[in-house]
Amino acid sequence: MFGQGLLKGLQITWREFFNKKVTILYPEQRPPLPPRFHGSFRLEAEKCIACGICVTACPNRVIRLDSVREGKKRRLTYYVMYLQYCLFCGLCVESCNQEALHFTQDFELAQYTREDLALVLVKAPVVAEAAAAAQGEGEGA
Amino acid sequence: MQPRLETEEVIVNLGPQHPSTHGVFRMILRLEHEVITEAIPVVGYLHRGLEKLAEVRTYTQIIPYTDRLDYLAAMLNNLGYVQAVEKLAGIEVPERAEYIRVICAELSRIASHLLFVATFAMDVGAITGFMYPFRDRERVLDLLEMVSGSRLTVSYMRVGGVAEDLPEEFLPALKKFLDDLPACIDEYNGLITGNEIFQARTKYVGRLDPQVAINYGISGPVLRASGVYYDLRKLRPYGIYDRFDFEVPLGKNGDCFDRFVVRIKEIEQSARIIRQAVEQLPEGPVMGKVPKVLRPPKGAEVYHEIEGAKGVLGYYLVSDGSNRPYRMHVRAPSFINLGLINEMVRGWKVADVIAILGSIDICLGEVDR
Amino acid sequence: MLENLFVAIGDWFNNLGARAGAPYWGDLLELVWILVAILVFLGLGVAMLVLLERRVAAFIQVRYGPNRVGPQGILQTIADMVKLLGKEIIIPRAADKVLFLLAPVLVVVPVVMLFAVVPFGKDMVPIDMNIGLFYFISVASLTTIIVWMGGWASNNKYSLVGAMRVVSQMVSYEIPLVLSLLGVVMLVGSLKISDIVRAQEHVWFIFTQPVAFLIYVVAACAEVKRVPFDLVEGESEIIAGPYTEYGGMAYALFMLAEYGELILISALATTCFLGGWLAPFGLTFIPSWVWFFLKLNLMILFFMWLRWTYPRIRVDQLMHFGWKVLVPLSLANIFITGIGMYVYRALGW
Amino acid sequence: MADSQLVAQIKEKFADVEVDAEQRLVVSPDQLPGLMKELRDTFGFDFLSNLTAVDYPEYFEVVYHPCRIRDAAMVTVKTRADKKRPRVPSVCGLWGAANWQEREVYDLFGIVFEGHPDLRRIFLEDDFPGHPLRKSFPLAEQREYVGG
Repeated sequence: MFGQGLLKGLQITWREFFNKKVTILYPEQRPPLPPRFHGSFRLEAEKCIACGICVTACPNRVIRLDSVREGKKRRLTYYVMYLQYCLFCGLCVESCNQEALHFTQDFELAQYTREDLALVLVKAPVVAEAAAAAQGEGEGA
Repeated sequence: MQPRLETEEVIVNLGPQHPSTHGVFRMILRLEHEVITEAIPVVGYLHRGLEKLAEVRTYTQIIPYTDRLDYLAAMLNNLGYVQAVEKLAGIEVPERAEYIRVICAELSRIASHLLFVATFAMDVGAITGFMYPFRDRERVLDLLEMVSGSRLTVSYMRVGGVAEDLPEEFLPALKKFLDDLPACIDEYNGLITGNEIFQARTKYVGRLDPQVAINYGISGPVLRASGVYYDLRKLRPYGIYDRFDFEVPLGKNGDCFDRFVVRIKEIEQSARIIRQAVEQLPEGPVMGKVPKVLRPPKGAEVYHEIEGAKGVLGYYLVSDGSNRPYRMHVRAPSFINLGLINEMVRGWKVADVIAILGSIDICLGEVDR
Repeated sequence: MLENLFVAIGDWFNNLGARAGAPYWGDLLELVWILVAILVFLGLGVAMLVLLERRVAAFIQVRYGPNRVGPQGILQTIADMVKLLGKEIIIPRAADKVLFLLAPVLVVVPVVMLFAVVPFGKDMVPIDMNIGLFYFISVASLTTIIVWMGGWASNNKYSLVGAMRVVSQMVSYEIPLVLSLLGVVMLVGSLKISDIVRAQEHVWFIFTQPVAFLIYVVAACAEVKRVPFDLVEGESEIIAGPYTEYGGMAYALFMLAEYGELILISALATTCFLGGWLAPFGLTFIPSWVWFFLKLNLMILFFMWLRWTYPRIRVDQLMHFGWKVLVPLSLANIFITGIGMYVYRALGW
Repeated sequence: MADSQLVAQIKEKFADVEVDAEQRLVVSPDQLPGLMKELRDTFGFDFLSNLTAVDYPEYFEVVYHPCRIRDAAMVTVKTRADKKRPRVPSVCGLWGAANWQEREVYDLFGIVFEGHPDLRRIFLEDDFPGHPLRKSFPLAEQREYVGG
């Protein structure tokens, strides 16, 4: 009869009223993220040989790196990612042969100013850089 | 003779910022008190010049851009593009990768159709009808996130295979989702499809004649709802779709109601395909032999079509021998399905315009490219 | 003692005046007390209703709803009020300034006026006119013009369409509403609110007039512009109808009026069909006004339940359903009630 | 793409249609309407799937992919327009699908489709200078290219 569908609808909403809720109370409860989650980035500076493959692999030219030549090896001095252009596609992480670049599970990347969006992963102290040219001791954090 | 009431036509702007235009889409409606006399669609607000950009990116770098076409079914866009490049450069894809691609593509189709069920219910006014399909779509997005690392812009497929193999916790979670799906679909049918008010709002509204649909190049669920049997997975099988048996749901009178019901049935069919693909999933590598720098032969050209979530999704690629395509064109189903909106909407009321536009299920990322 | 708590306070005010040798002032004090009671009831009621609606909607949609401001989100509406107070009321450029600002102010007036005839408890009807129901119906239809005025004055195409829908919907659903109440009035024989409630001593009218109750609920839903008839504010079609251009306190006043109307039609439903403040099965140890409050909330929750289940009907279907289904149905109901009463009398009951 | 037997039939019906290596039909602009009408009416290609253009150094090439709903058979038809005055007859009369796709090619390439009912730009604003998908249109690099 006419109302049959209408009553079925009410019955469903009545049942759902008492069902367990699915929403997460965000700041207190954290969403469960899978291990492969594409969040922010971290770089193991010691593994990185500053070859620049990740820079060319990236479609939006997000990564910028400087290095200084020491003998036959190159040492990474500066590594920044302009996350406002990043597609989080993972081509850079995939292209790195030394497996130095990895994703993290951190997804809260919003900043107040545009400058803060630039994620500086390695920044050798300027002083050390000048001295480094002479004999190349340990680089910055 | 009773003097005819002199009514003056009202021109209303629907969009580009409007709650139910599914993106940045604008329609100039010429109204005679609620009845539409003409609808002029205006597109281009989301035009990012993808086809120009693709000419200065390597074949692999274009993959993340294809996610942003129909951002509700990124896996399907990837699948179409990657298969086109494999045809262009003649690359073999291992068995396991083919099956993983089918599983992910059909999951993306389910996510896109679930979103359609949700937004169409809300266009017609059922706010709660929006919430339940969205809750279930979350589970599909979690599965895609488990596999590729991100929910929507997955960039998971690569030329010659897929980025990474399936994680172990993926298959049990997928089986659980497939088992719960029929109960969810019964809930939508109970709450929305069976509802007399919903039927009154959608039955015989915006009827699309099959011949006109074919002539205007309409494809996908909109065409099948008008009773035309045209599904590339069956008629021109690509990849390994010929190994699965599933039906192609068809509508009878091509109205908003049929377009809604056809998509719900397609969700069931996609789940059926996934089940079969999971059973036949072989072991083995997920990446074929692909040269470090992909250089298709000079002058090679390919036009490859797949059955996307919104319709026939085609990629036309021309190679000049370098590692960048000379020309890339995307045949976007939403763009072409939208071409008929003026004729479909004329003569209906404002409320129906929203229902008809919703029933075509366009995605502006694909329309504007 | 709890039973006529409010009536006692009223009398106390009255004798205060009488003892002081100015009975006129006593009555005035009592009236002021009644007015204050109504305004507090309306204010608190609407505040709680807004929160209740959002919580009920959330729970139906498998989510939590506002639960941050105050314990379990109790202070959410107050927070909304403060926010709305802070917002600027933007007047569109070519809007009719006077009408635009007048509409939100005027829209609350009929709502508060209507509370004069709501029977909160045993002999707690603020003004027990002998044409109580008639007064209720006539004042209730005033809001149509005011909302229409608001829509017309905001000089926005969507508002105009919304305003036109208000007029057509409210006018055409006024008739089935009135006709369904006519069935009740025929049984009672008087328009006095307290008589209507007293007539339901033995059996509530929902049982003797089930069809009228159904028609009343559907027509009331349309009167208050709630789903499945919320065309006036059809979000996905015409944004917020006549309320589109309003912001800040102006919008808050419209919302106050909307929820006020919801309380009122639920109050009318309880009075005419659910036996007002009469205790079911004789449980009179619970005060009468508590019973009224419970039944009122029962009806309100029912309207909310409808709102969060159904899609929206289309304008022409609205008219078709109103005129071609509800009106004949209510006329038939009156006809049958008439025959029923005649047979009743003939059998000498 | 299309089976050669079908292409052969078309070939003998239309003498001066070139058929290149992969069974693609290349035809001159003025021959186009005739061939397309033939394809749609006698060969049953009732579904124009794709219509696009490519900017080659010597000429513009407009590419059509009509299909058959019955068995999803597809044929590629190409026509060439010279660079200075790119004009190609419109196929809007045969397929409604061509309407928007021709407007897109006009908008991004500047190829004029004669006989198109309402040839306006579809994506860009009407006074946009030039046609972006032409190779001659500069790809403005607003951010300087950084690194490797």
